[in-house]
Amino acid sequence: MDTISTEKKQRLSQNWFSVIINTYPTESKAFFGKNKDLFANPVGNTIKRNIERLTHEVLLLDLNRDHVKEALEPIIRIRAVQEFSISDALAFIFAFKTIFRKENPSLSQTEEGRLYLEALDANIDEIVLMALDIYMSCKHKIYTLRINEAKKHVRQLLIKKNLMCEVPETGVEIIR
Amino acid sequence: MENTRRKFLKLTGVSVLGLSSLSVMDVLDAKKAGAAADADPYAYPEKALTAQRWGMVVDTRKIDARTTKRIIDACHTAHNVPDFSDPNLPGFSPANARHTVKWIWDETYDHVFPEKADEFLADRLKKLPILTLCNQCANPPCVRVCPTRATFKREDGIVMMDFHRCIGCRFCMAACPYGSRSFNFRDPRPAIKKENKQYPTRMKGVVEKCNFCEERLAVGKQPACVEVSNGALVFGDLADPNSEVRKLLNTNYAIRRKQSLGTNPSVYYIV
Amino acid sequence: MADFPKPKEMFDSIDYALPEKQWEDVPPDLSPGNFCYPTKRKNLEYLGLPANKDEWSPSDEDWNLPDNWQTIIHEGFKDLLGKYRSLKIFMDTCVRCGACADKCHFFIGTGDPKNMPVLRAELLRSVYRNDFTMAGKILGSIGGARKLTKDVIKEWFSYFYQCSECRRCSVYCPYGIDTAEITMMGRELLTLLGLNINWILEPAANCFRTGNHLGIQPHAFKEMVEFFCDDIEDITGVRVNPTFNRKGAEILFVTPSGDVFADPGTYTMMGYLMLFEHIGLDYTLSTYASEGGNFGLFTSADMMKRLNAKMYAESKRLGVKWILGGECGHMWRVINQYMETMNGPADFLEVPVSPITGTRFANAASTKMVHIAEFTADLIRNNKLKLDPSRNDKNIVTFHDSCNPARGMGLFDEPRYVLKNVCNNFYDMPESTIREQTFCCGSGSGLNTEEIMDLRMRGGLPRANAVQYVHDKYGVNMLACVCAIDRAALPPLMDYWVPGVGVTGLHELVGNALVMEGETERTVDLRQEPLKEEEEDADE
Amino acid sequence: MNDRNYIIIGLVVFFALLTFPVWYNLGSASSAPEVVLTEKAKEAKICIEDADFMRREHMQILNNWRDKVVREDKRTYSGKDGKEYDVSLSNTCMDCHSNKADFCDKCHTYTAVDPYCWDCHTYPEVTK
Amino acid sequence: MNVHYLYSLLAVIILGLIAYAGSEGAGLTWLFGLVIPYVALLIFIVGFANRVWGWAKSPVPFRIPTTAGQQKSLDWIKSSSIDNPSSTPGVIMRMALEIFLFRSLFRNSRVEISGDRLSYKWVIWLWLFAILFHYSFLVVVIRHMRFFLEPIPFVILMIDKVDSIFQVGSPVVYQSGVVLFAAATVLLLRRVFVPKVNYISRAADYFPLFLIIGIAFTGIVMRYFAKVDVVGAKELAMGLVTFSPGIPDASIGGIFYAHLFLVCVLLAYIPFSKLMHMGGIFLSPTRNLANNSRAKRHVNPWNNPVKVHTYEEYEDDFRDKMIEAGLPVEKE
Repeated sequence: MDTISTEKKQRLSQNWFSVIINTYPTESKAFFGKNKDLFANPVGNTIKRNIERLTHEVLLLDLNRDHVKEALEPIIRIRAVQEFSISDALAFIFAFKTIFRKENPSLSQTEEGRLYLEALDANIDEIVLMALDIYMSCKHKIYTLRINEAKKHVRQLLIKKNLMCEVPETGVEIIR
Repeated sequence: MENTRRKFLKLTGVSVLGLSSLSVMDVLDAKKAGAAADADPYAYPEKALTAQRWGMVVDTRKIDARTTKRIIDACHTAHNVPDFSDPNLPGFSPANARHTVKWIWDETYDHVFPEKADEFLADRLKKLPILTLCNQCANPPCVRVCPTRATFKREDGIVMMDFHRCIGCRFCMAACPYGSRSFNFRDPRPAIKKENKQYPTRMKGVVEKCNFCEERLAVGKQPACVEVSNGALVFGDLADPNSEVRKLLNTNYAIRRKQSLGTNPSVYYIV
Repeated sequence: MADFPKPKEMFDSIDYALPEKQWEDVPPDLSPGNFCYPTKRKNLEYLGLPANKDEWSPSDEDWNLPDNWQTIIHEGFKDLLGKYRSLKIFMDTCVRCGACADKCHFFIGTGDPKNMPVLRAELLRSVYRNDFTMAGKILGSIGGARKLTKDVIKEWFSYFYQCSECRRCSVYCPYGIDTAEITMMGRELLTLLGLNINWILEPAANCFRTGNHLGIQPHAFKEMVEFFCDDIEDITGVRVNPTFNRKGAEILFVTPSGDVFADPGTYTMMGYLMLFEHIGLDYTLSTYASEGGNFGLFTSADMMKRLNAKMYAESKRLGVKWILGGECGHMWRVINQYMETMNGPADFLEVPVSPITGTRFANAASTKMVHIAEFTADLIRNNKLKLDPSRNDKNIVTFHDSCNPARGMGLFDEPRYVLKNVCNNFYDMPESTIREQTFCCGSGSGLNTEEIMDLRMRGGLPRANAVQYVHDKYGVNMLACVCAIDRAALPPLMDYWVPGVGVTGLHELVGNALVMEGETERTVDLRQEPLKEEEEDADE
Repeated sequence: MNDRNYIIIGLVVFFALLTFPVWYNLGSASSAPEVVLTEKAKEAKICIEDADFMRREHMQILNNWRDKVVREDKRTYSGKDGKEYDVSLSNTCMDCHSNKADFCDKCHTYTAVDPYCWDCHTYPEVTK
Repeated sequence: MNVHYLYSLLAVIILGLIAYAGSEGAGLTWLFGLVIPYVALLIFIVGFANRVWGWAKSPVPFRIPTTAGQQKSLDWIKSSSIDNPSSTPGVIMRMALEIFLFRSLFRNSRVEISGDRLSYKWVIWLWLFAILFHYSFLVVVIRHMRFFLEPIPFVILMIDKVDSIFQVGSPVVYQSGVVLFAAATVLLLRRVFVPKVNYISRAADYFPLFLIIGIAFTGIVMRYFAKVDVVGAKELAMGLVTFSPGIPDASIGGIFYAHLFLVCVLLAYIPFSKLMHMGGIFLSPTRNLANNSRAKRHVNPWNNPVKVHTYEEYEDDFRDKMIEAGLPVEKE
């Protein structure tokens, strides 16, 4: 099965890409999916570029975790800050199982093919787990950023040192 | 999306139908009010001369300078061909004096038949004025290059020009290996000495050439040049073995211009 | 995205369009994380704005609007239409051509169609048609009109606080329709109902009282600046001596308080101080007008005017000749487009003339306020500064055009000129992402609050993506800017999308490169980090 | 506001342009031209088709005529009255309607129609 | 599914049929030929003036041009005098480019990577069809002046001649009509098929497009297919503009009244619709002002008086702390 043609790979990644893009509202779907401007459409272009790499990696039965991570991370990074729940954000990865089977319907009829499918499914499961890690690290990052930002405003410290005063709670009189 | 599209097309279709039905109604009205719509009101003229492939034989033996001039005059008068050589015409300058328009003209043998201009050519031929005109090729290169189909080949073999359509691009002039086409660099009207009211003129920027007098054939007349040639020019159907041209070619040795180019001219020369 | 398809359905739906609702029928997402915290009552009251309730949350079902809320909005709208021709024109002329649709960084990052500028404006426009036009009254929803309901108010709140007023859409609009203007009007209307966000009104209230957003009291302000002086002495061996509230100084220097207060703005502040000391500028800082930034711009014209008034008042009191302004985005939009109109005429000031070069700033002849980038560019041009750009060699720099100085002023070449003179490695980002087409940091107009960090990351993605490009291509590791909000908002943005890229103000780099009179040899930069990375390695 | 003056001027200019035909035609109201028929035409009573049809369709007919003659060599047209006509602008139409200036040009000038027929085709000259 | 275009399409068809049936069937030619045109023009003029005056009544309190180029600051920095004008000539230039060439719309570009280089592509389709649409419409309108002027001025004749320069057919084909019809159709299809534009489009967006397509369609039909009496049409038009209205004796043709009626609907519709952008574009404050408010004072007529926090109040709040910190104070 290492002889999957480039053409087929393209089709697989194109379908996978469509699955992701279909998780967005109709109006943005067309924008994310079709606009090829690297800078005007970073979401679509990043996903497209990396899903191609990911397709290539997932089909190699001997999974190279570093390569997978490189391709997976930019996609998850984007989806982690969009309005998805974690399951919604990562569900697209599982879809590859179906995509691949639809593209290769006869594979399950031979013993060799079944073995390949099994291995592929295992790959996908592993990728999902990796995605989960990445997703969590992204979320973690966001929280860190939020905390840092809050910390940066060291107002509490200043207030403690009596360097700063706040607007009093009953400020109505002051206005007059 | 698919849904939207279909519904859109359907509705647009209906509306276009709706709106165009208005126009259809009007057209029908017009038809009813106007011509009898059932029959084609247009017909071929009854008296017309017809052929499968018109052709001409030029018998150079019977031609001298006087005949030549008579023939050229007859043709150019009949078709309102302008003569730009008059220095009194508006727009004339020595530089454009050679912007001549010609449908039929005389040339020397070596110009007409460069392939056959042998070293020791008969003296007679060297001096002979040879009438030259559009060859009405069976395989006309000018037709192929015309972008507006202003030049086209009729079923009877005549290579025709629709002056209405000519945009003056002059591709046909470049394509014609015989130089049979002329361009009106200036307004031709003032350069027409005696206007033939029966035939239109051309306008500036239009190409023109011999049309085998198709307008005369339509009324049952021989071409103007043939009529005044005293038998030096013979005109007829090349596809008909009994025609006069075929008889003539049967009994005489005749040549055609630049045959090697494969244009298949319809004008033969008996030398 | 509640009814999100599961993998199988997703695959089946590749060529299938989900049933669409039209935008009027899609409610805004007001779940936590998708809205800025509403303002506290005390801020509204302190500023004398309508305040109707105590603690509330946009995620509440019922917002407890005042009984006559419809009248309030209607009258407020009418008032604004009478005051602003821009609003009327922008309500009437949009043809919905869609040119702006994909120009908004929030749309690009979120894909939410209501973030298309045309729809953001349409939120207001639909109500305008219903209330103020004949066609809307007759044709109703067919004419694109809709009744003002509580849901519409929620929608306004959601989307007018998802616009950073960056004006990028306005550049592409054939009629110059400026969504920033529309957002300001929308927010002003919401404020009439007491609906505003804390991140805007608290700084505004603080600024009103103490002169700066952070509520720093005068003595603390002075102390903070003196800390910088100590740091500068440590780094350069030169003691700088800024003055405060000094009458008779030639120039009043005003900068956003973020520069006094938050990294990396503080380094920029150090840069200013070093520069002024070096050229011997006769200037003073003010604790009263200690804020250049103006959160009033994000609330209403009146609030903007109230906060801005201090600059002229203080310059008049101190008797300075003119005002020099630090690096700040919305501060400069206000100065360039509003200040003199609101609080002028500034006839007690003189047309700014650089005391060092003698250059007369004719472009500031009326406002009497000069941008520090203009000022420094002029100094460099006249060879008044001794610069050693190699001190910035570890920085490979690109420049982020902050929205307000870019599209509300046109400050493009001055900072670039300065940058090219103070550092050796400068690369611009691709042209469709800089200058007048620059992408917003995603946190402007009072949105740089931590509770919407996800949204900020989405909105900043287009900017980060362009930085990523020069980061990959030229190894860019420093993003320079001339805006305090940028200096606060870009570090987390870079941290998330392009780790390894730092953020700096223009004058931090100037401070690094500036060879001051009597300075000792520098080994560290203003951040107290080694000047060269190799040295760091050697130390270890 | 001084820009209101500009706005008013702008509006006035716009409306003046818009109503330009009113000013332009002021006092020179001319009625639609009447076509003049030659004696010959009057006698014939009917053209190749009836007058109303000719009024609307003559340009189309001429366009058809030229294609028929030049490209298909069909030179005879059976008119409504059953009569056969030679398909020719100069020889048939202008034979009857020999008064080009009064017959053709009047309406053509009135409606700014400038056919290029006469660039090549001849018409009977007016003898004054 | 956005069904708004259905309303618009149906409305235009019904309007067309009303006029056709009304004139042809019911013989109401006086209504469609004389009364409605006058009424429509009146509505247009009053409505247009009213709308523009409504704009004029509101002041421009602030100078808020969108600056799309380098400001004028130091002498040696080249400023962008058109995209960021600092003076009236620059503004006039900017407005002219905006109005005549749709400059802002032209700014659209797309970036793609080819190899390791960036390439910029103009995404000019919207601009192209918009400009084709507007200019062909303008030519069509000017060309129609031949029906309203007698004698016809040379300029109109020239434009007419140029517009039919290819001399195709008889009556000769006007390019402008074909282009108008095609460009309007493209703009319509764009609204239907481009998802994001479809999403923002409402009946008010489709109606004018269908109306203009309908006008172009009826115009083309009556010129080339179901011909009408042109002399009659001009007679009617001349009657209208010389205020001696009358219906010519000979029937002009129902399709003419449909055409005329749709034009009247368009005229009357303009003041109440987005088509007012033809006036609005002149008054957009982000385009028609110079970016010079730092150099020249701009006056706001309603400059609201506001409550400010004065220095005195400030010092009262913090006097002790200021003195302690060694900051100068006004009152000891």
